[in-house]
Amino acid sequence: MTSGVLLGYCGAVLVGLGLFGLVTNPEILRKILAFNVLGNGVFLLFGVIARRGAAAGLGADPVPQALVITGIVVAFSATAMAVGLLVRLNKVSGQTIMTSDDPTNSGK
Amino acid sequence: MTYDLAFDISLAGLLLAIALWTIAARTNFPAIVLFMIYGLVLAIVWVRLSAVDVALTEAAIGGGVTSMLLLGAAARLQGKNVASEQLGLPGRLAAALLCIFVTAGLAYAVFLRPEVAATLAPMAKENLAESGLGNPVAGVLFVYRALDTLLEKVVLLLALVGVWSLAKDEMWGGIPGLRVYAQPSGILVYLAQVLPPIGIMVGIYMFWAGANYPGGAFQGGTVLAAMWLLVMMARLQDVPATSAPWVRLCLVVGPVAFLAIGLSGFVFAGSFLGYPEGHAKPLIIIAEATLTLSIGVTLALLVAGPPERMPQR
Amino acid sequence: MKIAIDIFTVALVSAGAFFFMAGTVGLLRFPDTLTRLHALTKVDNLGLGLIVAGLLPQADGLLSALKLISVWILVQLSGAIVSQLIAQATQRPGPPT
Amino acid sequence: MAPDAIVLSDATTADGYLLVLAIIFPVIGILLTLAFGGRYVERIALVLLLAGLVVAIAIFAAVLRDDQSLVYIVGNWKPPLGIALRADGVSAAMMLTIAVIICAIGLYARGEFGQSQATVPTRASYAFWVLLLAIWSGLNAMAVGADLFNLYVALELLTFAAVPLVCLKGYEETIKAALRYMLFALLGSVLYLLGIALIYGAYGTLDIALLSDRVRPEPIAWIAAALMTAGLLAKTALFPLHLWLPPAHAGAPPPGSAVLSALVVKGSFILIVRLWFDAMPGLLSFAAAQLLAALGAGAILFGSVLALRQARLKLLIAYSTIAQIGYLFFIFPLASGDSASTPWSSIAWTGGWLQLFSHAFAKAAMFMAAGLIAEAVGHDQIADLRGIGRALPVTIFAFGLAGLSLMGVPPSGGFVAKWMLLSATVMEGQWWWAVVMLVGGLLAGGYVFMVLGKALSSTTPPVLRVSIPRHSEVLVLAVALCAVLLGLVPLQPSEFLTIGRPDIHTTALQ
Amino acid sequence: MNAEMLLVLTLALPLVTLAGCLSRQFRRHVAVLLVVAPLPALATACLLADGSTVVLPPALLGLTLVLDRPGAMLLGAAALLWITAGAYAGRRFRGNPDGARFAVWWLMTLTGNLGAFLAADMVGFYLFFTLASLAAYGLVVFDGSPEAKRAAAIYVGLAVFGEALLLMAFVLMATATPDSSLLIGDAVASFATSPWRDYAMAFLILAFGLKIGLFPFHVWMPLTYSAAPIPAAAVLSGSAVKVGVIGLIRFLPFEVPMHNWGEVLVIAGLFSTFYGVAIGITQANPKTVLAYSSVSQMGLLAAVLGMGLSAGEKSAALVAAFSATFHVLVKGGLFLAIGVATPTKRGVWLVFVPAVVLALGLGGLPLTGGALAKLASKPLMGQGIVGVLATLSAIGSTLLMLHFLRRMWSSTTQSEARASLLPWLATALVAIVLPWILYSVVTDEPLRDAMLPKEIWEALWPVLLGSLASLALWRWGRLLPRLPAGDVIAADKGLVRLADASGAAMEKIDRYLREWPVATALLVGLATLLSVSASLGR
Repeated sequence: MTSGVLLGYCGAVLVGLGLFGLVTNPEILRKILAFNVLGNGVFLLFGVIARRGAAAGLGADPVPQALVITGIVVAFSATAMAVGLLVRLNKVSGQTIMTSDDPTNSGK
Repeated sequence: MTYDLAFDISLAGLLLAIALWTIAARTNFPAIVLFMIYGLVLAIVWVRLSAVDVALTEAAIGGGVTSMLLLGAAARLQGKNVASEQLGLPGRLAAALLCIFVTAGLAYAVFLRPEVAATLAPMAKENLAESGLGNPVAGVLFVYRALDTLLEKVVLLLALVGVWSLAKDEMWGGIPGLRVYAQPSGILVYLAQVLPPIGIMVGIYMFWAGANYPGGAFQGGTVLAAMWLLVMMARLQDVPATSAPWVRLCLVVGPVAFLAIGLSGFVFAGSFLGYPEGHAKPLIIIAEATLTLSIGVTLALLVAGPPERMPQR
Repeated sequence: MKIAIDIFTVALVSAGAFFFMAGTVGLLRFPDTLTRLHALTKVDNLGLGLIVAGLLPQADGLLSALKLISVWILVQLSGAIVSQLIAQATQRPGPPT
Repeated sequence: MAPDAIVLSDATTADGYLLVLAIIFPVIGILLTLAFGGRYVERIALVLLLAGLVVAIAIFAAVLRDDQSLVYIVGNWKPPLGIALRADGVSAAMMLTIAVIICAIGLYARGEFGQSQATVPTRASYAFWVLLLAIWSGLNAMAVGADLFNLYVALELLTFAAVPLVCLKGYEETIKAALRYMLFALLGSVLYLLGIALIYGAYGTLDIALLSDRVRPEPIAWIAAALMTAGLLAKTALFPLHLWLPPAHAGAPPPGSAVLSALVVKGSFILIVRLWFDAMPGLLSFAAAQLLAALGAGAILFGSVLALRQARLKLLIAYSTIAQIGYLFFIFPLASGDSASTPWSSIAWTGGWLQLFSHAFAKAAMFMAAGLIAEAVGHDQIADLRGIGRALPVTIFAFGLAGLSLMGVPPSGGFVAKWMLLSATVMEGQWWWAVVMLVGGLLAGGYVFMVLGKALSSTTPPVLRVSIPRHSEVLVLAVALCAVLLGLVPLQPSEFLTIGRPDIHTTALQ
Repeated sequence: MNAEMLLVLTLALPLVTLAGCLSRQFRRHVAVLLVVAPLPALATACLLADGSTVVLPPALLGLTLVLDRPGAMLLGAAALLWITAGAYAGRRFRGNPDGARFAVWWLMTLTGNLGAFLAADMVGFYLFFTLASLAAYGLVVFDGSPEAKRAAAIYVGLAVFGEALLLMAFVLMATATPDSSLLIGDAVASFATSPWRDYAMAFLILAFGLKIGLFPFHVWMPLTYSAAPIPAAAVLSGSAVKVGVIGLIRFLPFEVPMHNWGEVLVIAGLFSTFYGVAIGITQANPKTVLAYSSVSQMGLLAAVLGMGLSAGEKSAALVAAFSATFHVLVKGGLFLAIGVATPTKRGVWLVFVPAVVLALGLGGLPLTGGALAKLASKPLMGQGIVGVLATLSAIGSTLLMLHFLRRMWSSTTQSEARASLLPWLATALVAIVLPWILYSVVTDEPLRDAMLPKEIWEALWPVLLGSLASLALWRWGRLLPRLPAGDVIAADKGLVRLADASGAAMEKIDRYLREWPVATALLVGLATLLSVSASLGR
């Protein structure tokens, strides 16, 4: 198998790992971390596709690369916002984990 | 070839090992440190995929700023997690099975490759001349799919507004709660004095080179952001109030310039975000330059977090 | 002549690699933060230094040679400072997180 | 596979630039308010709301006049390399609905988030206006986007604007809700992105029109479509993926709840429809359509029953949103079309979209009314709303009208939509969905009367903390009346909603 | 003043009055206008019973209004009742702060009620039908007592259920109608060819049966009528119920004989006829007794229509409309009588004597509208078992009505003092006279046949038997069990508990589904499920 496919599988595994962390770890910060891992896995798949599309003297198809760059920035913004929310929540309630909530007393 | 493969295999192995560790680590702090290393290894992987632009972005944002953000958060969080919320073993096993299943599915999807690899590389290449750019990725970002880039700048700003909106009412427009050292050790100050000149140079070079070689506004802006944060943490410069006019100006100058160029396209190029013949490159350079500044400031402020104190006076 | 340079390179790089390994082992095996730092600094200074020195003759042209050196200097700088900061952090009570 | 450049025949149409303006106007507003440090934020927002409304009307008129969809090729770079914007009949109608509702909400919100001129606004009021503009930009981009990745960016724009809106009040519960919403939405968008990767890898384009030519029924397409759909369902909060919706929609400030419930959840729904009907025609198998509709049925039953059991008005409305979203998904089995007819010529196509529009108006009106009530009496405990009908007759009247539309009682858009969907079930011979719809209507009647019965009971009305300005009451009534006016559309497949749709039969590709 | 304008005005005037209620001053005095609102309807019914049509502009849903014979009869009678009851209500609520609230619901119900008699297209009919049913909620719940609330809740629940059934029926009919016409006529015409005729029929009969209170859907009637204020009870029992009757008249395809469905209707109808009597005689509250008599009478009507349907006999429509018309006035009148009955000399002469005539009229007392109705429906009922049962039902009705009179007499003490006698007397008078006028319209048999001794005797002996039976009831009545009003619905406590339990269960499930790990796992599982199902092909 080529290294491209290999790294593709690698990306698939990253997705699985990230998903697992996102689902199981109650710590919100770790969920955010896991989300980043998950995202990297997806980006890696893009990278593999880009590599697959190497042509016209380019080492890789530039379009997926551009998409990934955009994606990375979006993912960072998401992380920043989630972290902001987490820190605020922690300040308000001293929580660091995602509790199962009961909407009947949400808001006012 | 086989050497390459061997290298890739070990690289992938390392990456997965660190990732697994990050996910499985007991406490937050090691997990984040590992994540930082993970980001750097990932950058190497991107180089292996001959996507150097992405590698730079990943190293700068994924490895760098994100980890800074998370470290800052981890340091601020008080209170420990309740064990009762911990998912039981059967639940974790079920989740694990599910994730393995997903991984298998994706692996299968990767395995199914079309007989003809789908690519836009030739088109991107042949049309690149019009824009006068040398770096096809920059071409995609600022010429072919400029709308995405523009909107994603808005997303970035929106995230900042979102983070700011988490401030207390009375702190609105105040100074972000970036963790600055009360009495910074001389050594940090020293670093903050020595590194920025180099860093700023590197950042500017990155966006400048970005037109023709790997690099660009994101990467450059990120480096600038890192430098600025370093300076602020070392208290060589105070964290500015979010309502400071110059801050606001720096935030919007890039997107405004980009948008203005795009709108001018209506008139001069007959299309929104189109560039008139021959003037493409200078216009793009202007856009990128301003964007580099804006991105730098935005990222730094995102890391700095919501306003938490009011400026004295 | 070429042979000699290559031998020189191989020798220094492998020496550097040895220091890296030693440092890593130290990082894993040593009991507390300060001693681990001690191990790391060896990696930074000696290991990387040796490798850079070994690669210098292989560099094509002055520019890339300068790049190699600047890499080494930057790592020196940041390595030294960061280990300083970590050391100070150990003085403060309680670990981070 | 045909060479790329010549596949796409359509070029920028005469009024195509309007599509760009629809997306850009709100963006300009955001940048301006940031630049001015928030001064004049309300005025800037209101001016741009007006401008946006004009643009939306112009687009609607243009599509109606030319009887074809507007197209804009951004930067003259044709797909697959570049990005195209397209507005067919559905998009135009959608954008008009969005514009009207957003403007109404803008006027309504002046009470809560208004600002005395030229002063720096408070946190909440500044954030609200910016987020409202951002949501509008995102929704318009969703409506006209023709490129899957461009749509992804629009989707994120929407999410990033919606989440802070949820926790604008800053209470612990709302922050919790926002965090859940954020993380779940992120998971959704990652899945969507995954689908994009697979599609690009397989077909080398992300443009919907090109994709419809190239896509073939094969595993990679199925996996990609499934991943994207699942991701979008998470953002649409279709049962059983609704964990974030009730606390989020109930916790947001009233104007926020209105825009979230009426519009934001619809954004991702449009995308699901585009995916299955436009990008991958013929891929929607019977089983998949039944599955989607089954989830919709679950949403209707669970949402309605839980709405009946809520003690707080805003939560009741939020759960009713979950239920009403369910009806939308009947479009998939009922409008699936066959070799003889296109899906959009079917009555279910019209019915489904009408349900979307009328629910948007009705739900906006309901949340606005609930906001006025809560403002007037200081709480929204249904049990303590006895006699509020005397204190706020117009508001309760508006609430009642909206409720009738949800129940599907004539004359209202809800009734027409329900009638069409029901007759579609008869024609398609899928009576089981009819049963669900009727039961849903029954339960809707239950929770609407639960509120009205309390509000209209004869006991002396509660004392109002603050008096509600008449004009905002009238505004709510106006929005509710829009839902009623939709009841005037004839009970036949609408021509307008088929404008710009490909004339191919969905099975042609099989 | 041309026909179209008059037709439109019939509905416009109540609506305008309703709109007027937005102003506070108007609201204060609206109660007295309740008499005026139905006047155009009366005029319409008298002036143009010739099937004149008007099609409203699309802005008004493009509704089609038409006035045919049955519609005209019912419209006229209904209008009269609404006027008299309106006068009663106006007097009662003059100066009462609650008057406005009552008037709003009253006018909405009125509009829906009148509109249903005029609507010629399915959407319009559904609109008015729904308006009448839902607005009545406000009248039932009006006095806010716990009983009223319970009654209103049960009523509105069943009403909404009925609408759901009706909607389905209409959709089925509309789908089978060529060129997507929504006219009732076209829909009924294409019944024969409809592939869904049986489903449509089932839904129709269920929906309208629920409206006219066929067993077991009769439960709402006793609760509602005894809970509502007197004038409201009068119009609801007298007029609003007839929306169901007109529905059956309009939608049953009498051209196409449908034996099975006709028989279903006959059996259900006759059963409720006797069931109503059986339960009614155990009731103490005169309003409840009247309610059960409504159940019984409507059952008889259903039987008539059923016979017509199974025989494909078109005249059934007109006959049913005729006896329905009579019932409108009698039932409405008797409810008003309860309001004005006083144990004084004046009360005896001005209330009880006419009340006896009306009441026994329901039993078919000779020379009353009831007798004429029975006479007119005789050919339909035939000589068979159905005819016999119909005759026997007359005995039952007599018995029940005598029971009612007795209960009214003994409960006069709680009657509302000083209420005006005029509305009641007017209603009674019309109820006695009107049938004689309409009879010739309905059947072409000469009116004097009704005076033949044979006919008189045929009508008289059931009444006599019924009177004897009532004597027995008087004597041994206390041996009968005291059933609660609404008999079977008394089990609703159990239903409520069941519903509550299931609701709680769903709440639990919902809470579980909204756990983070569960939801995320579901999301991923859904993705896989979708990809599998997508691969299954069309």
